[in-house]
Amino acid sequence: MQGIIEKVTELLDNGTVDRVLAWKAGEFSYDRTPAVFDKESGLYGLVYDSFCVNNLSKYLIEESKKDGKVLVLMKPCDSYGLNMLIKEHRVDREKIYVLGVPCKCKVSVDKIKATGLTGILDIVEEGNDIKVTTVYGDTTLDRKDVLCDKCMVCKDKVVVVYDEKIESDETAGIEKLDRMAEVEALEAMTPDERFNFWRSQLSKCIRCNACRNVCPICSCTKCVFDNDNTGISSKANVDSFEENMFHIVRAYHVAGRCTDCGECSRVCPQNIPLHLLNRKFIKEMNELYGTYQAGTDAEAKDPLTAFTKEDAEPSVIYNR
Amino acid sequence: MLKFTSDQMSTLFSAISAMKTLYVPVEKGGEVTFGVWSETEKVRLDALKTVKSAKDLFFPQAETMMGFKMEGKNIEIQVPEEKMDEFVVFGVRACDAKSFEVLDNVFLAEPVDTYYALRRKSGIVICAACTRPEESCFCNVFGIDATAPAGDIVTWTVDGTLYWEAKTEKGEAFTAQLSEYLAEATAEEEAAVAAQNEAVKAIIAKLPYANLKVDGFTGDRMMEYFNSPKWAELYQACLGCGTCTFVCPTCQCYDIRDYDTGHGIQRYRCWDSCMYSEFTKMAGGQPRLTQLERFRQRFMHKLLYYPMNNNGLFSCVGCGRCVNKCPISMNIAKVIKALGDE
Amino acid sequence: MQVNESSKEFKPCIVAFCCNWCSYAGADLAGSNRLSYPADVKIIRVPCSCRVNPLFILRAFQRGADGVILCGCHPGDCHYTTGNYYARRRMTMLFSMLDYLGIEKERTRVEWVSAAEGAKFAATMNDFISTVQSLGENRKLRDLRCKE
Amino acid sequence: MHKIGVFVCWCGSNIAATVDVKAVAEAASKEPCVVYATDYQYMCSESGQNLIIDAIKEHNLTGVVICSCSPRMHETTFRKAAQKAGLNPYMVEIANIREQCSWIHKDMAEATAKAIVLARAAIAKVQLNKPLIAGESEVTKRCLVIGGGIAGIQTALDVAEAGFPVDIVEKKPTIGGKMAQLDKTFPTLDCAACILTPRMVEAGAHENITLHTYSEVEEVSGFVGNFTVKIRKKARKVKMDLCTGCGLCTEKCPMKKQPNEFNMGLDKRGAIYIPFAQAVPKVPVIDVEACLKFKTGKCGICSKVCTAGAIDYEQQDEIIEQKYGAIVLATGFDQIKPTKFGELGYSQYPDVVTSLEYERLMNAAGPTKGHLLRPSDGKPPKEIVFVQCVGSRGQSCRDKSYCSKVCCMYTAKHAILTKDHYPDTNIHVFYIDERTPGKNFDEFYRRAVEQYGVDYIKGQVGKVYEENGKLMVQGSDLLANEQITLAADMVVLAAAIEPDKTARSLGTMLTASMDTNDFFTEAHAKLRPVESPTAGVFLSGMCQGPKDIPETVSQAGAAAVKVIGLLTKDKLLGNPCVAHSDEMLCNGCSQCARVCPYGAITYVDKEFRVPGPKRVETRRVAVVNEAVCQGCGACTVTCPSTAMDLKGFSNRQIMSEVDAICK
Amino acid sequence: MSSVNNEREEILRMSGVDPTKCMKCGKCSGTCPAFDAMEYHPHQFVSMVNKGNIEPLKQSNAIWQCLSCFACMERCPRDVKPAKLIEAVRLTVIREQGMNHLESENVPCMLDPELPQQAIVSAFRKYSK
Repeated sequence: MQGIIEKVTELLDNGTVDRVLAWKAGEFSYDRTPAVFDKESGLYGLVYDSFCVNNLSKYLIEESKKDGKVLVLMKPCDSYGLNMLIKEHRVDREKIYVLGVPCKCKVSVDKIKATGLTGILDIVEEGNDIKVTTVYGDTTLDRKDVLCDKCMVCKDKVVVVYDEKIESDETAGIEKLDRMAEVEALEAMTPDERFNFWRSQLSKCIRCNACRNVCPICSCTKCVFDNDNTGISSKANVDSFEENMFHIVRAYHVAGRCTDCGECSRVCPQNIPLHLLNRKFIKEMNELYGTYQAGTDAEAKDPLTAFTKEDAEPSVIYNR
Repeated sequence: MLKFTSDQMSTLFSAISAMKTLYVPVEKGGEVTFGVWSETEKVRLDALKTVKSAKDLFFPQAETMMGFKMEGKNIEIQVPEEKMDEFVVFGVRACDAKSFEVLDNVFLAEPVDTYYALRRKSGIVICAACTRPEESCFCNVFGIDATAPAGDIVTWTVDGTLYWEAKTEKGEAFTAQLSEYLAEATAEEEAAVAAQNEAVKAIIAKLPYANLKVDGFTGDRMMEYFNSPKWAELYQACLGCGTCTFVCPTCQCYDIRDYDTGHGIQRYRCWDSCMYSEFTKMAGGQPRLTQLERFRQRFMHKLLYYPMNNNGLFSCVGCGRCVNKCPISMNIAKVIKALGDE
Repeated sequence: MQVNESSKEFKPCIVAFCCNWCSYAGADLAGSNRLSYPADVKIIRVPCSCRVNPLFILRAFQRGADGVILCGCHPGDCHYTTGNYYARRRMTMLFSMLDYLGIEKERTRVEWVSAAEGAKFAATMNDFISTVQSLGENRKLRDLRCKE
Repeated sequence: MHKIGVFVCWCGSNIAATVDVKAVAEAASKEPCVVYATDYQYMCSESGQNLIIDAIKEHNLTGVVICSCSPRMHETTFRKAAQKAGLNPYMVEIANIREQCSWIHKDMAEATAKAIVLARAAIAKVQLNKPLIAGESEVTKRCLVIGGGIAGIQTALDVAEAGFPVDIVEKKPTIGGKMAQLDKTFPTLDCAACILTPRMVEAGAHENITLHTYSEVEEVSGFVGNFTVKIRKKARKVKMDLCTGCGLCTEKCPMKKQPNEFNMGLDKRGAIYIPFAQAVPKVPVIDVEACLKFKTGKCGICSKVCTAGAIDYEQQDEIIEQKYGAIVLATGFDQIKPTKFGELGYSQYPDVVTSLEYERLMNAAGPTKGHLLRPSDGKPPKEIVFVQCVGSRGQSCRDKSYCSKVCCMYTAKHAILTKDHYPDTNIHVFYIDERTPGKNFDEFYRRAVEQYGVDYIKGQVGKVYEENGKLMVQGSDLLANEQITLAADMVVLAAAIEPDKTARSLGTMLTASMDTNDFFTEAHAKLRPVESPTAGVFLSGMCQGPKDIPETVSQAGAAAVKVIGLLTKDKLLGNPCVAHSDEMLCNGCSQCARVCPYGAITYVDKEFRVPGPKRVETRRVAVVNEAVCQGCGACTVTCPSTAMDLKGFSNRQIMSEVDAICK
Repeated sequence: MSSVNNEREEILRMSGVDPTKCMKCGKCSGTCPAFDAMEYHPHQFVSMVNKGNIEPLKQSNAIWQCLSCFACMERCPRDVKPAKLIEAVRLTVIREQGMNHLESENVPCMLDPELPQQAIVSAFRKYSK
């Protein structure tokens, strides 16, 4: 944290960058808001800790349109999204200075609350301990138990695009879970069970569009669901079909482009496991068309804009 | 004050649902929401906040207003019936109960929104006093007593016993229908209820947002707030999603849309969000072109425009849902603080 | 047994997207050769199988289709050289997602039919219809508002 | 608000017998925007078209739906009619109620109901149609002919005579093709070389014809009128401009052990060789696989003996790029090697030969200098058995399903020529059917039987085996209902012909479709037999299907006429149903360009007015080159914001059809 | 008539042969090693079964003279499989005679380990009358 502040201050002072996109501390000890700092405002409130979970890459679309150069703190998993934005010409790389920052997995407040804690007044992180003070009493939790779900299946800890990076050998000390285990569990169900699972999940959707708006890949100038001329626009799930439709189409539009950053599931107010839709596509593409990780670089063709003459026929779906 | 004589809530619920449709907080797909009670539903009276507020029952996220049917080249208009069976909603918190007042001011003022009015007339609100407020709560800021909600009937739960008090005529009448399950509470028991209420209020006073100041949001300072440079900083991270709006118990904006079913048109209305870029889009475009303007609109409306038109009643009830759910942790409490600092 | 009886009476609504160059011509050839298949199939002509957006398929189900089939040139024979290769991947992904959501995967199909394969076109349609008939009405993926 | 007219065609009884056309018109008239609906016996007839024209004028129609046969039949007819009435031709939609309705359904009620749905879908679509105006593109007035056999030569000559430059690409070192290998031609028995070589020379010398021999097409891009082709000119290792064709090098080459392709491997050639005496160009080529200089670095005799200094061991392949307005495929054929027919002993016995090998054995320029000598011991054969239909007309994996068409006639020719030269030879022909449907063909065959006493046996050969130095041919004589065994000195197999192996890759490059046998398909089997479905690509000769020389030549001429017709035009009207990007929706993400097979999409930075303090922002947006776009629509699906749409098949149009069908 | 037709259908069903595919080239009979021993030849089986003229075939020795070597099947360019037809006619005769099938327990002692599998099966069918 201190190293980051120093580096940022240096780059701001020597004129390399004009602004800094980072996280700002909030009212509680855990709420972090993406924010832009500059020389004028100073770095007051800039924070980088276990609660800085938001993916900042999408903000660069707007930030890189502005004059001057913006420094961005880039966590490993968010850097894939940035590469995709570069690949799709959505950001101006020249106007961005990427400072890679290390990540030892983020802590999920929702998971802390799910242990039954409420009325939280303060959370202090000490090594592997998360000390929580609430109006109803104090508790200490093991950090490993309250890590974000997406961190439990982390791709790796490498920032894939950067101008400079700050290294750290701190790790969360956890054993990574199999990223596809949840998808496989669903695949193992009968179609009716799967249908019921998704019905119970998707019927919760309130069409707040948080998943779409937070997604670094969903960066359309105008989304098809907001565009009355597409014939499929809608603001609410009036029928259960529309719940399916919205999420199938969204997953499909980002298929082959989704970096699996997990933001969609994190921001969902109804906690719908939306990442399981994206991950299904990732799994299928990996299995049928070869392993591919979107955002590893800014050039490779994604599986849906490529083909081989020997590709599996769609009937491969029926035969399993 | 009455008390419910059984320790099985399901006894009460089955009695109510024998008479009317009963909505209670139930868990569906891991989240708590108001749903129709049945023996098989997982009731979650312990949940402090449902994801969507009780507003959904009176002003549903989507509702059909009318239909048009085309037969050859003739058009037939189908208007829904203006009749509805009475229903009961149990477990409404003080904040949500207050939100009905905010909504009534909008929908029941002339011209009356008949769809909303019909639901309000048909619905009996049974409130549940809070026992375990959390850090995102700040209803007290708006003068709401979490232990004395404003419903047709108010209930308190102390040591597993449900205490009951009818507050309106509608509430009285309904209470009478349930007399066989209710008995007069003793003075001691009433004292226990009061004691618990005091304890809850003491907790609320300790919560981080308990001391937010909203006195400064007065109509005469409207332009000052409108032109505040703080907005530029506050809106910066806003994703423009509708989460805050859709979990908010007082947001009342809607869009009216026509859906072509292939056999005719269904005209329905659905919640809209002033955070959306397409909000109030008209032939000439939308009036608020930037996210800053849209962001500002939402809070200006909650804290200034609405109170100015409704005798100082804020259209925020401090439920804290937006505090919990905003993807970027921006919320009205932060706005109040930031603007209030001036 | 009763199921069979009712499924026989069930007239499914089937949408067939056919590419202009091969499959639509194949359908025409089936017609010229008087090779019959049930009237439940209605063909929509598209320039190439790669023109078929998953939206169209979802739309068909929304509106009450019981099955959707996409026919294009055989891989390697695409009039536009590569269109059907893209279509193949796109449809594989879409079908896999529908299956993942618990929707009967047999309601969707891709079949390559050349302009010379009138008989294959008719046989494909007959087979697809009987598959969809055995599945019965599409209930999982349709918009109830569109039901008359 | 549209005003739509619906016209339901009876197609005589083709539609009206199964579809209640009146009911269709009646139902259509109730659809939104339909102001006029009628039915008529033959909409495509002149009076039918006039009916449409009059209705458009009278009712001020803005859209027209014709319920008739397939749009592949008459879409153009009806579009032209609409245009005559002042309506944009793309405001016409066809509901295919013949091929896809009346012809396949028997139940009138069912067929009528379906026809109504199809009409409804077309009505729904036409309401979203927009007037389209076809773009124009320049025509490059140059023709490429791929293949330098008689088909290619004839097409090239005809096109060149009309004044257009033509390039011939031939993969072999000389033009001439298969016809150059033939001895005599049926049924007139004139010498193939005598009639072919003048044409070869003419092609070689024609001011409008450029020969690219020993060359192959490497890459094709573009579209009708505007093809760009890369041609690989393989290194001959001999400088064409210096070589005098004296042939000294070929005589002196020490590596004379190479099987001579021209003589079907029946004799040998050197590592540097001229395929045959009348080759055009008469320039040798070095077979680097066989050449000692290339294998060991030593030798170099050819270079030493060449007085012109034409030998160039350093010569490299050269890629040339050229633009063409039209491309003619004249890739010809090959005869299969009947190695899979073990029972016929082709691989086992040298005296079992294919007819093309026999052709060379008969030819004066052949390995035996025109003396019929059998390959095994060089003795003249006395008993010869011909077997027809080897590998043709079959359904097993070793057979071609089609009739090779020329075998009956050339077998008769072989029999006659053999008997003519060697009257004491006994000739037997096993045949299944004798197919002689051509001018003077049957007479020719009858001559073989009646005049020359050739023994035609109705039946097939079951096996060939050797016994006492004789080839024993066991077969059935169906008319006698006997199994017979003949002792032969030679067996000649009329092996099936097949399209040249390179045709498939060319087909893929040109997007010219092929049938399952790898013959190129024609745009219409009856009405457009020399055009490929891909505009600007024409078919000449055997690559389209088996045919004899006169048929090939007439098809070559027909293809030339089509080419000339195209090249005479200065501009071509394009297909207006092309992709279009809505720049207000475009994200500039480049996904569409990644799937475009034509490279038709480019990106520009464009300024847009935006809300906010800056008022203007520069955005990268896609632009479609409408002349290059072929309208496949691959880009439209890749575009997540639906900025990219296809004119004439827009998202909304297709969805409206879906809606109408699923109603 | 109908019984003749039924017999034809039954033989076609048993053999899986479509005699209309035959182009009458005679290759089967040109190939057949047992041609001279057979009263009716393979190509005749195809055309006679197709015409429903089955009785003479059933009565003839040809069905027992066929070696079931399948050379005709191998060589047939049209994939007609005359040997299967012959076998089907033979089987029809055997079925009409009833009973006299081999007992399964007697099979092993009759096996010659040198015999190809196909020949064993054909031979059992043929000689177990």
